[in-house]
Amino acid sequence: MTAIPLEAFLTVSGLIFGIGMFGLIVRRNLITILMSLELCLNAVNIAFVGADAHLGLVEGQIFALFIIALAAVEAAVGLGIIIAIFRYRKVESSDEVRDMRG
Amino acid sequence: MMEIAINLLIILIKILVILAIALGIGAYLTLVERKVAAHIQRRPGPMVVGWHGLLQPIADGVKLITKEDLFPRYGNRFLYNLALIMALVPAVLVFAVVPFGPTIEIGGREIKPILTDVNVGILLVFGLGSLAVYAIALAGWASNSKYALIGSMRKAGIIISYEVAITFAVMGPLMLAGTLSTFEIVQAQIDQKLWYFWVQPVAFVVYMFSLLAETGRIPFDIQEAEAELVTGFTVEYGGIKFGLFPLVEWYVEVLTLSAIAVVLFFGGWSPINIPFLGFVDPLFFLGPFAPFVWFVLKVALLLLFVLWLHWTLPRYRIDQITAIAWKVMLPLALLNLVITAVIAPLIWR
Amino acid sequence: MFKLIVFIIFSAWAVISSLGVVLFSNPVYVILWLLSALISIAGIFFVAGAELVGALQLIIYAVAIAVFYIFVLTAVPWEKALKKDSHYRVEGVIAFPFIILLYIEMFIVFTLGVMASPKKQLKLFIERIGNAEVVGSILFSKYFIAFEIVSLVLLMGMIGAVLIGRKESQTYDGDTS
Amino acid sequence: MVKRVFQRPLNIIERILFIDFIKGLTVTLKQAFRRTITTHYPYEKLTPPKRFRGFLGHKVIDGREPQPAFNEWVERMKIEVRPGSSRCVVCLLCKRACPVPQLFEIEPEKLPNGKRVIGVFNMNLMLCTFCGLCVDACPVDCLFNSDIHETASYSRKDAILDLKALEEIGRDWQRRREKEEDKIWSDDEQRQRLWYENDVSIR
Repeated sequence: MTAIPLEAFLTVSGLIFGIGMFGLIVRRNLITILMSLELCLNAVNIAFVGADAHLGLVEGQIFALFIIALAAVEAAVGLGIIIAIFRYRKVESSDEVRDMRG
Repeated sequence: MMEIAINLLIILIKILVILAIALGIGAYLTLVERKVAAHIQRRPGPMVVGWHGLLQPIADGVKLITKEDLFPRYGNRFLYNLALIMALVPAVLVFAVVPFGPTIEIGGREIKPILTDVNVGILLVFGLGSLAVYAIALAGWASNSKYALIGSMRKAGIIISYEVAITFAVMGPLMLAGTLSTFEIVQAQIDQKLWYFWVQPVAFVVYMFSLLAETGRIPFDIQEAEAELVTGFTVEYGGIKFGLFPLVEWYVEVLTLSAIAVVLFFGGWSPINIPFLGFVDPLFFLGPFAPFVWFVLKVALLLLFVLWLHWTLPRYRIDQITAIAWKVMLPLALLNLVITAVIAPLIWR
Repeated sequence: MFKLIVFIIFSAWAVISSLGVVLFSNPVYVILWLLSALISIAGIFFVAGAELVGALQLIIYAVAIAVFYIFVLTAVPWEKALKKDSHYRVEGVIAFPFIILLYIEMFIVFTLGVMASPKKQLKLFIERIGNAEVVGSILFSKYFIAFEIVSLVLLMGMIGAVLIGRKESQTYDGDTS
Repeated sequence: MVKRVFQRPLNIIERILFIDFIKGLTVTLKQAFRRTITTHYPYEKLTPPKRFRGFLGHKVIDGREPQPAFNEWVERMKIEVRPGSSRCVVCLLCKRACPVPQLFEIEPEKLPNGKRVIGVFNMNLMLCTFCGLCVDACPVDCLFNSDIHETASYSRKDAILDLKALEEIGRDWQRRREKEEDKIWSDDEQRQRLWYENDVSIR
């Protein structure tokens, strides 16, 4: 029973983080942008837990728990903002929200 | 090598037994429900197929399987079928962490009658159990029907609300047991000579409310609401697909949640309990089978209680249901948690 | 060895699902891919021995958070959204080299970091008393204040979401540009 | 005058201990162990009341015709009286009374001696609402509603009753229920009598 190397965790984490980042850039729809953000947060979680398994600590898992909690907050507030934007401006694409531009 | 093969064989047998229990008993519960409903309404219920309708579930199954498979024209066929799978799989998976009895010895080999004794078993139960909400939301969306969508949205709201309440309700027994593993919780109750029902009646009430709400039983079956929504999210399903949804939602889930309630509050496979003194076992003559019989008996009684409720109470409105969840059940569960934290050292001793 | 195979399966599943999140255009398929990614990541946590985080990932992420998304998806009429193309094509092509650059940077940093990192100090201690207990005890002793602050942030987020998402029928009427 | 009914609000103990909820549960539990009160339909059948409006039929001439109306109508329509066959005098009043007159197809048959007799009497019960207006209109108490209510069949043609079927229903009715006293709703004993006597089969 060999342990999983830290490199494996970091590879998966980095791949998913990059994909999430890419989605953050190319996505047009506000809700799917938020989903890509969730992917990034999950990638960070994988890195934390993998580092834990490598080092034998539990701090990483604690921070993963904090990240999950903050992701819940982020989803709630973000979706609230999206619903508000949709209700008042009737748009749901990120390049149509430009009231600040003047 | 031989060791691994034997272990694999044991796991395979466990999986087969659990599948048989989950789906076979789930199917037969339809007959039980019809009989209970009929006798409460002073009817005999199914009587024709077999002795007192004992073969009725098989006849129903054959009828449903041979029916034509209809599909709404503008629906989404992939999601429509995926919803069914997503309803069936998590509901059956929950049985992996239900302990059926104490450790037994067969041929000099100790076997735990539980598929996997994960040390976060209870969390897994609620995590997997709540995945059913996706099945329902997808079924409603893919059917391309107003009634289905309304029903699925109602169900999603109810599950979100009661998931919070049920999680806080089970925290009380977990605090007393000091572990998250289902097997260990029952063991802790036997060691402390105490069913947690005696010190956690409030948590049990909250748990039962949440059980009824999450499985869509009366009085919380607003997402089905035959009179207004023509059975909600299953409107567009036909044949065996229609048969499987209620099978999963009304029977398999009720079975799993009842089993978890027995594990948490009624000491799993332990006999009748006198608080802090010990156990009285009227079924001692069954020998090594007595724990299993006790477990099945408790689950069956709880299940009959749920059916009995179903045919007694009227239906709540949707706003009343969510108001009960957030305004009554959640504060009650939190209060219970505080009181439990105070009395917990007394029970640990 | 067995563990490694399971880990590879879960990782491949997670990467494919996250590609699906980024590439599919229909929001409902996207949310399904996200759900699949979350479940496979929970599987990775279980393989890595972090059962508590895995179970909480299932409960909080896969059930609570993703259901928010489903709610919003069904609350907002998407006929309008489906007509447009769902991606910025040009920006995607421009961003792609930078993502590759990010990967290269990550690779270098990770290799350097892994070479410098120590090995398994507390492993034996943790295996003796169980993972969830250790996480709990450290969470409520060493990181207690952080935990309380996170709970405060959750409360603020809840209030903020209610305030933002509330339907104010009068205030912004006629204000839409 | 509106009668106002006030319900006493539950007090705190009743709210906490679910008192009325337990009352409801005891009611259903008591009912659950009582005797069942149903009829097992395909094996046991109830007799409908005499005024039940089931399939229509023709009563046959057996000496119990309403007099003097029957003799007057026979004379007026020049009908030949044949005991044992339908009482119909071909007056077409049933067709006139019917809300869906296409339902009836009635034609007399001329005999060589100048008199007439009913030849064709088809009723398409696919169109029938069992309103009973034709029965009220019949001057000689010929057309009537029988108590046959198992009207399902495998073909649409079976829903069209011809003269032979109508007469058969009438004979059966006269044998079984003609002498029964007429009640608005039969008493319990009569209702629970099983309906095994009926031997008419509608094809």
